[in-house]
Amino acid sequence: MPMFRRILIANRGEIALRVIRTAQEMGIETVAVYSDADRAALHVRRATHAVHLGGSKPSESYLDIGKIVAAAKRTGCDALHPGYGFLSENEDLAQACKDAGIEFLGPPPHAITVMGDKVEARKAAAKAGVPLVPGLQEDVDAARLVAAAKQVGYPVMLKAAAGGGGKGIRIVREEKQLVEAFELARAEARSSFGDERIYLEKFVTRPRHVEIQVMADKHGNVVHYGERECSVQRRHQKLVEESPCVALTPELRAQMGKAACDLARSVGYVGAGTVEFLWSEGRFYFMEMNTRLQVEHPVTEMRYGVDLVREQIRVGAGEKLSPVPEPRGHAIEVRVNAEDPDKFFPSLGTLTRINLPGGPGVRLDSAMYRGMEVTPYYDSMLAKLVVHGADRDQAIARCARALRELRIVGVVTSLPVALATLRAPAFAAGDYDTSILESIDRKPTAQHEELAMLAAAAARFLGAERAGAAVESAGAARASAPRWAMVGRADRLRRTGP
Amino acid sequence: MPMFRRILIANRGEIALRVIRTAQEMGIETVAVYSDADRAALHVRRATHAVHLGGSKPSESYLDIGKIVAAAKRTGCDALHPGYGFLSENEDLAQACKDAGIEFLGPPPHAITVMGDKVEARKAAAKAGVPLVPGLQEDVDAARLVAAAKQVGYPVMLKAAAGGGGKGIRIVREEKQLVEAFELARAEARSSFGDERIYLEKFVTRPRHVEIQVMADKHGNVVHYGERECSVQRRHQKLVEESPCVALTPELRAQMGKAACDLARSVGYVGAGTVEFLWSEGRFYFMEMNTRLQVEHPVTEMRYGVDLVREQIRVGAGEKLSPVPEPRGHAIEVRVNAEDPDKFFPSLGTLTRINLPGGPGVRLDSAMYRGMEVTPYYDSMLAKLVVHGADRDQAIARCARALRELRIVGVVTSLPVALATLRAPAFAAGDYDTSILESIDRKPTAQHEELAMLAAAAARFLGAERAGAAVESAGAARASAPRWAMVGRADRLRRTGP
Amino acid sequence: MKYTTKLGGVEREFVIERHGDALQARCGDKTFALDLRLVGDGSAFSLLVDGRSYDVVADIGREEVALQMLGQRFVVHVEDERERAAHAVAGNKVGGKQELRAAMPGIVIDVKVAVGDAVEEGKTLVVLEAMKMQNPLAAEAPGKVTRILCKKGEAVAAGALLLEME
Amino acid sequence: MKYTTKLGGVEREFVIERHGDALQARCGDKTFALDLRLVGDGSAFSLLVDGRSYDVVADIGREEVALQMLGQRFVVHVEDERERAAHAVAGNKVGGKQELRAAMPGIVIDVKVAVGDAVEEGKTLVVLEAMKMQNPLAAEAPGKVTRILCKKGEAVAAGALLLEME
Repeated sequence: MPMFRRILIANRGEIALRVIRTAQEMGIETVAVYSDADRAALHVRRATHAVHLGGSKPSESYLDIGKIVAAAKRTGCDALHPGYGFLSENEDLAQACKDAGIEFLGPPPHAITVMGDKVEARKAAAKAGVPLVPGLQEDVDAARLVAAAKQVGYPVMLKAAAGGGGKGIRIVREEKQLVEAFELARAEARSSFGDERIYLEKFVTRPRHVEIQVMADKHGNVVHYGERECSVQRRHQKLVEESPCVALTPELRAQMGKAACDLARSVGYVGAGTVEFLWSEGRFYFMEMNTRLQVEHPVTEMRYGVDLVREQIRVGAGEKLSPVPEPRGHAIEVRVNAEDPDKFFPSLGTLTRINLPGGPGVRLDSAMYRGMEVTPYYDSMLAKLVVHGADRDQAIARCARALRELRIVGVVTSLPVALATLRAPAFAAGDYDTSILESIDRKPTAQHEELAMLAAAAARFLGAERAGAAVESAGAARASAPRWAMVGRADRLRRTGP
Repeated sequence: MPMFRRILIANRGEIALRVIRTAQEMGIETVAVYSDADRAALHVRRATHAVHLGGSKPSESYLDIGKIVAAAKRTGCDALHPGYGFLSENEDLAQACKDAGIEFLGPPPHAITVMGDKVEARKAAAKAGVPLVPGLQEDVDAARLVAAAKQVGYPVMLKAAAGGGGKGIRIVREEKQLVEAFELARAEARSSFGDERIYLEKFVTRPRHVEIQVMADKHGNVVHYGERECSVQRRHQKLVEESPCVALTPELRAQMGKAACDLARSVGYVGAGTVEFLWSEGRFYFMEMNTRLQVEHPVTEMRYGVDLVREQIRVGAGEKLSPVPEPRGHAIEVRVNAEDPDKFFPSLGTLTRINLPGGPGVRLDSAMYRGMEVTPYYDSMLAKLVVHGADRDQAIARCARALRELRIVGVVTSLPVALATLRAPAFAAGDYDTSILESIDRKPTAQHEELAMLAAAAARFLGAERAGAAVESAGAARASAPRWAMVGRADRLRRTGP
Repeated sequence: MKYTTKLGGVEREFVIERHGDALQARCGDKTFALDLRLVGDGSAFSLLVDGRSYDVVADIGREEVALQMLGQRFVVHVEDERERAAHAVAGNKVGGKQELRAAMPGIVIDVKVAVGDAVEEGKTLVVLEAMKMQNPLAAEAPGKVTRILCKKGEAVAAGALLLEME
Repeated sequence: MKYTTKLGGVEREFVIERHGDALQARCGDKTFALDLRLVGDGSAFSLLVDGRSYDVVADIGREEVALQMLGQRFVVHVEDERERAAHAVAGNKVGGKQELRAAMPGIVIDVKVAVGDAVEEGKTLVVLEAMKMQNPLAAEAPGKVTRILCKKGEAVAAGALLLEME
């Protein structure tokens, strides 16, 4: 099968740009699709072709399978890359591509379907010999629960099958509370979700989120590129990712890698995928498989010197997997979101100034540009900063250095949270779990606060001097005063009156 | 010896920033020095301290040893990094630092002195067993010339000892022309330079400029990090550098590495240095040794995953060299200069827009920022773009991709020359020498020219529409019209009248 | 000029004066030599304090200066002496009205209070969905809900008044 | 509006018209569907030509538009129909005056011609040192040197008139 001539990218933002970059390096043309809000977006400007889809709401553009496949056909694309999010794990798009004779750069529809269903995915994992959190899922009654809890050991968790996002979970610490807790949980689940199914799982203490990057070709080869540690999360959204994970031994890494490859092989996987595990006290348990490229894939690219999008395209075109290079050093990624660093509240606005970091070991993946509007239609990630160092200490220091170089004006960003994480003793020691963000102290020192107050007074002084100068020199003022005097954003509940 | 507490950086621009970045990552404070023109420069803003030196002319600031050493003492620095250019190869600064008890992050004064003198450097190289271009340098007379020329083989070059920059060179192809040419050359040298000394060298055909990066500690260890190929030059200024050099065999690479280390060892070298060689027809010849960090050192850093500035600081503090990692893939650096791409004529102005490249395998070292003025006081390099790829083809494609992403408005840059070089068949084949830039065709295709004409008409149309809209909406116009309507730069001889 | 700055419950007064090219700041009995230089278009400046260098990005509002420096973001309340005098005259009223406004366009997912409710500081008043996330909007100070101007399921524009408290 | 563009000795006429949101360009018997959108502050725009995407940075002068696109830099001479008509009236004179000006501050290293010299196109007139480099300033067209306003060793300001030719 010859290499593709033209790829449609069914996505936007930095991931669309990411795919365009690799395609361009491979000499493959790209078709960007865009919504009303994205006409001037970087992915549109950097692609070789662009097709307008529709309104700014995702349902009118990036989620419309019919429009996307029609655009791919009309522009003569022979492949389609779904990116992440939007339709990337939608088996209907994969099927529609197949029907249209367009290569979907992801796994076959069947693999998406299996991994998209929690119950099916668990079954597949069990069948492939991948460890699951021990517990009782089926034919649950009080007697079976008591037996199961005794077997896995207390504490245990009772979870509502229809729950999610932390809702409908109850922790039980002793056998004598179990049956009563089960009855209560069942009643609660019935009233909250209209579904009284409850299952039991071992309570995993201090869990870490550790995932394995896999890649499979159409010739039955499956490889993995080690792990990524993604435990720094807020509201189940990853904020800082690193590789390697300090908690893994070489033996455990090999076991997890093998488990991930076995699972991929068992569902006839093709392309890039990620198997997510919970790690706790030296053991690992299957969580789920993401059947697409992850946001944090550059962490792996930096460590292995590999281009995962290139591999996706190559295996999609029927080529065999390239050999996996030896990993080197340590890599860290930080996601920079347009959000209030205290309340993780999205922040909208126009980017009026962007200072990008540079120098050794620094990579930035971003589709932001000066003048860009951050709108409410899409997710709030502005950039991914990825660094590489010879070891973990150097990577952390480098990441902090680069984060200090990165300045974004126009919206409030999560940068200070990331910096505080890198400075936190628990992070530096590598001794952390998915709750780390809750415990990080972000209060500035009194000395820094005094400096900030001095700087604020100085800024006002300078502004006043310039305003004075502006009266004298109208020309100079016109060029600079509006920006300088721009009124600050008001993202908070304001107090009016005195 | 403990690690340094504070380093003064006796330089400006991207190299000062480069050193600040690594120092920051190592937890070491930095003192920037600056001239009048550089008060708002990035190296001043990113350092922990800043000291004003004097006027914008280098002689009043960056070349004033007295002021610089005084600043280092006053701010309590225990080390000084000279960068490249300015005083980086000045033995008096090295000595002044020594006298003041400040560690000079470079070789001892003696090594600088020896390598700074062409005759002494040649002698040192010969003594260390490093191959020199064969010829006759001393006690030159007609009879000895004829004998020497016979020995090295024709063609040969006659060079005026006082010449330079390509002046005073004469190529002789046959023995019967030699004596007459010698008499002519001697007469010419006498009248041109007031110095009739002439020497003979073998004519090196299709030379490539290949250099070896070395590093030495204070414990007698010397290592090298392979080679950089720097043959893409204009006016003896490097424009594109790569590593590895396609022309080297593993044996030759090992020989050159050993020769470079032997030379460094023979002069008691400490820190980072580069030994430059001419390569021709499978053989290599010593050119000179640069006793400092080179502009193009990131090429080596990308391939080896090493931070050379960190190693400089570590060995300066008395630590032993780190092990040299295995090199990986291929790296290319492009220097982006503020200069007319046709005439290599410097271009001055204010940078009004900068779009930086990003994504996998891309590094940018630059001290430019939006609003920066490019002044005539310092050299014209704006940025170094460095890319890494799994192999040479990928590195070339990636470099071209990143160069297309990089946009600088406000001055004219050498970007198009670099892109044309990457596209040139001779470069792609790796079959080039130091004359490559002379032969590269940079004429755009007729199709691209038509597109440019269409785009220019469209830009004018858009400008006119906006001007119309501006009358209707004065507010919008104030924000954007001045920039849009900004009159183009006039760097050229203008024709007035009709 | 004298500036009164407030940050995190701390208040500091700075007197800044120009002496030719040099600037001096005083705060209590401490004196600082300042060197200030605008960078590019003016939303950023380089600040040297006794030779220490700070790279500052500033967003200057009427009452607040939002700063990015030292790897952090600070929102400092600043008044110069004239503004302070004006506020002193207008002040001395007790209490105050709180307004809850939508910082961005979004959809009201839930209204957690009713008119007349007494609420604590930090109590969630309204949940707004924007950018794929649900955002709880909380009370900044204790008070009593006096008006509710939005309802569940409603799409609201940026800046829309959602609720008032006293 | 009709635009006459010149680049590298080639001249092309484009007629650009707006039909609602859509733009159309005609050049001879070829027609292009255009979609133009300013980006950010307006020195850049996104251009779609029949669905092909071009990321263009433009520096628009009175007579010339300097473009960065396709990895190259183009300086295109553009006249709209009004300007062309105006020039046609003013034109028809023969020859013209050439002025050599310093594009940047520098030091005159050498003056290579004398008043009255007839020079070829490309002949170096003055050598100016700036940014550590010597820059030969050459004649853009053949002519005769009529005035020399600088001398060897002199420091000159940006824009200074160095020499005139006819």
